[in-house]
Amino acid sequence: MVDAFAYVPAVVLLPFFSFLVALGAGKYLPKGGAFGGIAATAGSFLLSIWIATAVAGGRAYDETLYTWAAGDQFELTFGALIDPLSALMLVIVTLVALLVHVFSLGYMNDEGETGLPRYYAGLGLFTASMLGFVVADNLLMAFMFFELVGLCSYLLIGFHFREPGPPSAAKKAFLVTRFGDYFFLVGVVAVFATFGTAAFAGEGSFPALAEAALAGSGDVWTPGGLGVETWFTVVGLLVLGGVVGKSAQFPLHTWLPDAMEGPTPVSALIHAATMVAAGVYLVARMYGFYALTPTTLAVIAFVGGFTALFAATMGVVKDELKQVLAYSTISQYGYMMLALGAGGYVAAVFHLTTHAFFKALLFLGAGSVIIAMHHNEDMWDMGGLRSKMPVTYYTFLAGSLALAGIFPFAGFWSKDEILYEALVHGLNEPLLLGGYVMGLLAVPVTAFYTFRMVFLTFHGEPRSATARDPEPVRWNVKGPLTVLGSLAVVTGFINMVPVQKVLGLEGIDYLHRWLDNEWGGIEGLSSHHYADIGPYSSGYIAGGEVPTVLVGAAVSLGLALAGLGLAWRLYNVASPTEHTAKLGGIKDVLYNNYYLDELQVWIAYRTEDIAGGSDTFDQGIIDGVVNGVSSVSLAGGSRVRRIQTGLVTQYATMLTLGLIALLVVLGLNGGWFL
Amino acid sequence: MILEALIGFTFLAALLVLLVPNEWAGRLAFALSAVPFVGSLYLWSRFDAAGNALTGGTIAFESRYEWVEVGGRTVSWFVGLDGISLPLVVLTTFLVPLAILSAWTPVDSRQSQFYGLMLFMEANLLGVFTALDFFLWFVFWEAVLVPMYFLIGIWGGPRRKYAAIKFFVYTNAASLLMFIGFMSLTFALGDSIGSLALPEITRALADGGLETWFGISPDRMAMVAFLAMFAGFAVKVPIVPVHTWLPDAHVEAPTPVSVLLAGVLLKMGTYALLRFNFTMLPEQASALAVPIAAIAVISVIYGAMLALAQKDLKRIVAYSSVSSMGYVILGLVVFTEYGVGGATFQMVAHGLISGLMFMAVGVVYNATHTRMVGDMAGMADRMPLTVGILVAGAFGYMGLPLMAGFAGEFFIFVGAFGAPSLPYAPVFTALAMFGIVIVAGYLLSAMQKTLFGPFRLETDYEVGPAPFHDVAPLAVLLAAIIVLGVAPDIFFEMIRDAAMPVVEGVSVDV
Amino acid sequence: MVPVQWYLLLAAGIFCIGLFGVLTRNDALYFLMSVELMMNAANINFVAFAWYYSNLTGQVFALFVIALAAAEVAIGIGIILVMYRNFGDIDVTVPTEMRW
Amino acid sequence: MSNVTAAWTALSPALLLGLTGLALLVVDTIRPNERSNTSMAVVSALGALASLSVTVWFVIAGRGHVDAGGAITLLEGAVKVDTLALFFTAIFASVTALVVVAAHDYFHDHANPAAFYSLTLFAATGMALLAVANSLAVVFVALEMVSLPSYALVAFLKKNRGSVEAGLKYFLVGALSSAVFLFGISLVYAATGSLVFGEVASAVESLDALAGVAGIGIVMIVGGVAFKTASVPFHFWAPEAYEGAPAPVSAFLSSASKAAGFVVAFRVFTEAFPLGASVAAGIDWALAFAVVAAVTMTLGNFAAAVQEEVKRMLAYSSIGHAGYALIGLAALSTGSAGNEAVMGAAMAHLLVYGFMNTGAFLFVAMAERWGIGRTFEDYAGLARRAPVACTAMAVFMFSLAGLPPFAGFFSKYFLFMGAIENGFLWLAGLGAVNSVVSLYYYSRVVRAMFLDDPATPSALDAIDVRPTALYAAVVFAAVATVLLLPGFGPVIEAAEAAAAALF
Repeated sequence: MVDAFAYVPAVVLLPFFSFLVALGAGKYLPKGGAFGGIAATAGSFLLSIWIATAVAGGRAYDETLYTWAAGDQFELTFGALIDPLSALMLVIVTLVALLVHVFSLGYMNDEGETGLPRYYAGLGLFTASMLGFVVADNLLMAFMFFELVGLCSYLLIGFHFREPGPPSAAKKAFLVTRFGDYFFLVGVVAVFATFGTAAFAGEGSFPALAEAALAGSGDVWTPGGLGVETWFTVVGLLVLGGVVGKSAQFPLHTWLPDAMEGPTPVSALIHAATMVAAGVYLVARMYGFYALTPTTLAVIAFVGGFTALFAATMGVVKDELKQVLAYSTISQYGYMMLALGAGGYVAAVFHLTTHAFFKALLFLGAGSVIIAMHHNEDMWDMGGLRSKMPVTYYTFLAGSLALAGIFPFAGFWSKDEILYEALVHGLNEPLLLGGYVMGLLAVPVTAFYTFRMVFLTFHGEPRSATARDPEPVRWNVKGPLTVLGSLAVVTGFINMVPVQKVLGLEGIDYLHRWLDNEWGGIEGLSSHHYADIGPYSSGYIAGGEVPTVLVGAAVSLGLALAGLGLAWRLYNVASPTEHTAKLGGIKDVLYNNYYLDELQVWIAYRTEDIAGGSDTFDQGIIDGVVNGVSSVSLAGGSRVRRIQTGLVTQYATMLTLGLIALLVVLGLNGGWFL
Repeated sequence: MILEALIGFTFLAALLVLLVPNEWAGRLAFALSAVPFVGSLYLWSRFDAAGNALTGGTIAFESRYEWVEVGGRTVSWFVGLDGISLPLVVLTTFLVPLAILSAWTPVDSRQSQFYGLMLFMEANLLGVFTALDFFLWFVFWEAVLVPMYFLIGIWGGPRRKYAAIKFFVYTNAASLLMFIGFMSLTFALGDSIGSLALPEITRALADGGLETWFGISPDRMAMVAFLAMFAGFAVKVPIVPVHTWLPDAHVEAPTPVSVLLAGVLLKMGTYALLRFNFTMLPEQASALAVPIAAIAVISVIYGAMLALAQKDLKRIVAYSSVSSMGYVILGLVVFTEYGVGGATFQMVAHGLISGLMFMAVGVVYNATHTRMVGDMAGMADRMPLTVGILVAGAFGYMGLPLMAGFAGEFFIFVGAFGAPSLPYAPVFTALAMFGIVIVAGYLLSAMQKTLFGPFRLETDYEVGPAPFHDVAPLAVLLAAIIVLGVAPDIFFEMIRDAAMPVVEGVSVDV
Repeated sequence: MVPVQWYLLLAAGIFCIGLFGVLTRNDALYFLMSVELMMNAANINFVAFAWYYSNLTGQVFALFVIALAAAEVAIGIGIILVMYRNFGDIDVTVPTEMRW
Repeated sequence: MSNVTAAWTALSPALLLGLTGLALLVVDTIRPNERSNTSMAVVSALGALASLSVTVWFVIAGRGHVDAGGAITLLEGAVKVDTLALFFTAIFASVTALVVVAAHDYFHDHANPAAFYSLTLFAATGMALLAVANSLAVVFVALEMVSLPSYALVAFLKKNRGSVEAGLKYFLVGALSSAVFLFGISLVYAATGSLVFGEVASAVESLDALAGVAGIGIVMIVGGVAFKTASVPFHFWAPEAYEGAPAPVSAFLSSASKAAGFVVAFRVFTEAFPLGASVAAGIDWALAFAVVAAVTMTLGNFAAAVQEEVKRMLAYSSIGHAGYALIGLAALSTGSAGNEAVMGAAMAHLLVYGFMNTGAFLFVAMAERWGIGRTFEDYAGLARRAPVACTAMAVFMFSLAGLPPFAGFFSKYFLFMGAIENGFLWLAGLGAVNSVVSLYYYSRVVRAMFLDDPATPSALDAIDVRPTALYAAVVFAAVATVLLLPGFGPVIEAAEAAAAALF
């Protein structure tokens, strides 16, 4: 049989070709090249499935496919690394991308948008870049596609470039993430300088080398006699910079809400499966390196936990549908970071998976609502859509339940596992425990703003004419919603660890086994290996593991329900009111996102002031000196010419004086007068 | 012979174009300028050099005839190529036809003189990159000034005369400083050299041929000469603080001239730095590594900050060139394979990208007759194709992966970060790398203000899609940038081959 | 028997007198005469030292100088003439149209 | 006997010039009408060219070359024909040819141009004689033979106040200078008892009490040389003379007459006062020349940078170039290997300068012929109406500024190179600074012609004629200026050979 891995490049290239087609011939194609994109992503999806099955068949793939620059110092190469993690991610990305393409038929084409070829070209390139990032077998290649993802987000967020908003949002998205990527790039360079390679997998990979170096065997370059451990921590944090930027972690999260300027399907793609996921995926990808540096892990965990809570609080007061979802995204990725920091590698990947589905679902649902509401996103103009658009409602509800982490929806399982990991590992890790606490506090808030959103949108009385008579949506909207809705319900069951632990049913933690190379994978890239090298030891409360599981689950579920209940009381009424007044002074702070955007704007302005200052300096001082030299010499020239008075007698005088001077000089020099 | 043919043909082409009537000049010049390009491709295909031409590597297409004997030193017509010069020759012959094409629209008077001078300049540039004898090289080096003076002075903007004379005098002063430095060096070499051929001088220096000369000890002499040459070339590059002629020249110069100025002329400076300072006097270079690296970093950051403050699109690109050249200096001074090789690669990459940027800005200017950020908005609405390419080029400038710029910059960074010969290399590198954030800052905000948003134009001109012969060169350049970015090794391989001897310090074989 | 150094001093003295005349007189003719004086100072040297070294070079050359001085005067007078025609004066400080 | 005649033929370049001068007088007496202008020009041009070709032939044949039996001396060693002499004779002859050809158009409406041609030729004869002089006596006679016609030439336009003023100033300063020069000679004679270079040299070896006398004399001779070469402090005549004189005369003086001054300097100071002996006697004339050179180039260039009139700018620039050429004497150091190089470079520079500077002044002559003004502004947009001539002028300007691909580049840079080789870095550096300044003002001319627009559309209507001979002269000078770059090899080699013969 033909080798599935032979088609790994095809997975990446198919969407790329759809990009070329849409760009080149899109305007001659039906639906502006949509079908090309759908076909390409469908193809990639199928191939990914096939590859996943191949991995399940006990095989893995790690090949260098193309040498970018063959130096003697380092070889810079492109390659594909297929292990359980990347295989899973491939399936997720391709699936979401496919559904988004289909949905776009309804959201873009049917809405009569212009510039569709550009749109589908962007989607295609976006998907291709993300897939390239997923299969990357070394840090440099990962960085390259990471950057291309950034470019695509710029292009798609700024899709409506004729309006003032989107271009500025796009600029902000690229700039903020670029700021993070700066540290990432320094990290990449540092990795090369330190290890001479950036490969993820294998004996010669930099995690392996790092492990060896820490074990004392094998030496690596470190700047200025820095300790190996310290230096690895620095490198890890540098790479983390890119993650914080792309995965919109505090303090570089500000670009993400603005990114809502982009078309809704794009938001779905960005948030669920591609750009924002990329950051977390990167950490998971090189987890073998991070696991070696406890400090980094602790920082990751704390930042993640903080971001989870911090973003959730901001989601509470937003009025636009997509804004709420945006902050929920930030918050959810905070959870994933918390998991990774807490050594919950599997938990993070788990949440990445479930979140991919339910967040895509929520965004597409929101898109469907937005279609219905004629692109009015204000939830206060909605209400009572439940009866008008049942499909959207029930799928959206499923997604919301998952997001809120209500048993037994997908989100519950993954979030619960994250908190569990954070708890058991955090008991003797203060920083980690802090992350856990914040994560826990975020649970009710999440549930609250989620259902505030649901109730305001679908329940109660319609609060506007359009809400009374919304525009119907077609199959191309409902289809994807249905698929994702069902996934949001069931995905959780791939990894029912609590059930396993409580009931002692062995082997239903499929994801664990999957990521543990139980079926196949690459040595050194398995969860238990990470657990081995990881710094954490588990502690339990309430005596023993099972109680801990139960308590943890109960607490988080209880908090979630509490939040839901509050939302129910406040907003599940015929004509809800804002209630934000109760928040008092905090309200404004939350409305203004803790004034972080203002802070960044302030920084930008100060930078421009410095630039202006240096420009004045350049023109005034530096160039002034240059021009000054010329004017001084000209002035000197006009002094000199005055010697030529025109009076011949004075000429004779000066001539004589000159001659005498010459005589004196030579006389003294030669000593004639002695 | 083939190199003589190449240069000679270009000179004759210049002469011919000077004589034809204006209305033909553009097309004829374009047709003629295609020939050197094809020729350089042929050179590429037949390229068989190994190692660095100055350090005893085999020189491709070498040819040498004695010319003048002065003071016991022979000056000869001595040309040849190695892995460092060939890419620059190809770059030159590739950019000139495109620049000529981009001149069809803006240049509307005295065309035959314009295109003749362009070709005359190309011939001299080819000479600069192929000459292997100091005086021959210096002849071409100085001869480039003459056409440039006219090109800026006649067809330039409102302050063209000021810009032209500033460029002319400033760079010439620098050349004189460099000349004195280098000449003292050669005379301090005494009888260990019998000619001014660069390979011979390099070898003599490597063999420690410097003698005490009028009471100047060899080390002192080498250091003084290094400083004089560095200062002289720094003006050409240009690096802070001797850069101020560049923005003026760029802003006043017509588009095609800016293209060549940024694309090729600046590379003369870095090329000379590599050939003279870093190949001939590596010890001094690494002794001064820290100050030079500091200057490089300052050029990067300061140039970027200046670009951030500009309102004129051309000025923005001009200052960002200063910034990019800083990377090149950093790459050169670290003496690693990726550093020096990357610097050379970056010369080519930046040549293409800055050429593209200036060309694209020029196309916009042809339509709007303004380059001020405040004067226009939403150009993407009226000239989508041009803007699309402009955006692509801008991202190339920001170092987007899989475009040439990223390759060059990454090579430099990865070569510089762990460089053993440069103290605090990681710090310098990391500081310099911050340039990629600032460049994104000013390019993105400039694009947002001018290209996107609702269409608005202060000057009253009808803006429509640009003519084919304006957009075609942009597309070609973009394609070249992407090809180089995806497959840098097509140049980087030969560059490494020629750069390694420099890295290892001048080797003493032959 | 006068020692030769005295001739040297005499010549120098005459030369300085002539130079003084050149520097102080604005009249073109005085100027000419002063120059003649300086030249003759040189002649004194030539003749004196021709005698001192007892070779004829100096004496012969002195004759040449006298002839050349005459030629120079001839040219000079001519120029002074046209000057008078154009400027109506032979004061050498009058023509100052060209300067700086 | 035949030996003697053979020796005499060595003087034929000078003799040819002189005979042509006489022939011109004859022609003038035969055809004293205004149409004689052409025939005069033709005759004198032919004479100059004949002399030039003979000279070149001698150089190629190696006449007087060290390898071919060495220099040829006549008249008890008072006259000496060697490569140096031939080299400079070539300069004089070619400049003369250019000038007389150009003069044909310049004086087309002059009442009686005959005098001009004969005076020019006689002056040229004097220069040729100067080149072969091997005795201070001959030097002085020849010098006067150059000067006296020059005075007359400068004041040639008798009804033109400028010309007369220039002539007067030139004459007065010249008379004074030659008096100083003569007194200097007399002092040297007093100290050494001879006028023939060789004997003077041997006497300088053994100066005792008379060192001071000789020293004063030598400095005064330096002064005389400075006058001829228009160097500080004897330069005062130059700006006025060049500005006021008819442009062809300016060309002649600033190129040929200056070169004549240098040939004297080179010969006298290397053969009569060998550096080693002089320095031993406490007479470091190289120092004097270094001072003079430095001051001269600086003064000339900086003053030229701020002129309004092109002609006067050229006058100052020619002072500046005198400063460059003086490096050839200033940058000498006893027994240094680089002496030939630097002095040869100076000679080569003078040759190249002969073409480019003459060309520049002849272009000014053309402008005067057209009757457009004298200032930079008046040249604005000239290239539109006279592209060929302006291109030639641009060539001269850039070549004077020392830019490739023109001969001035090589000569100037070899000069600096020689200075550096002898360790005179400061002189080279100063020269560099000055040539930057010079680049500024030379490019002002180019800028006016090519970059600026005419003040008024009708400003250039004055250009109605195409003076053929002037064009021919200018274009020829330009071509020579360009071709001397690739053909620089023979020039510099001849120059270095000439210099080598002196040490």
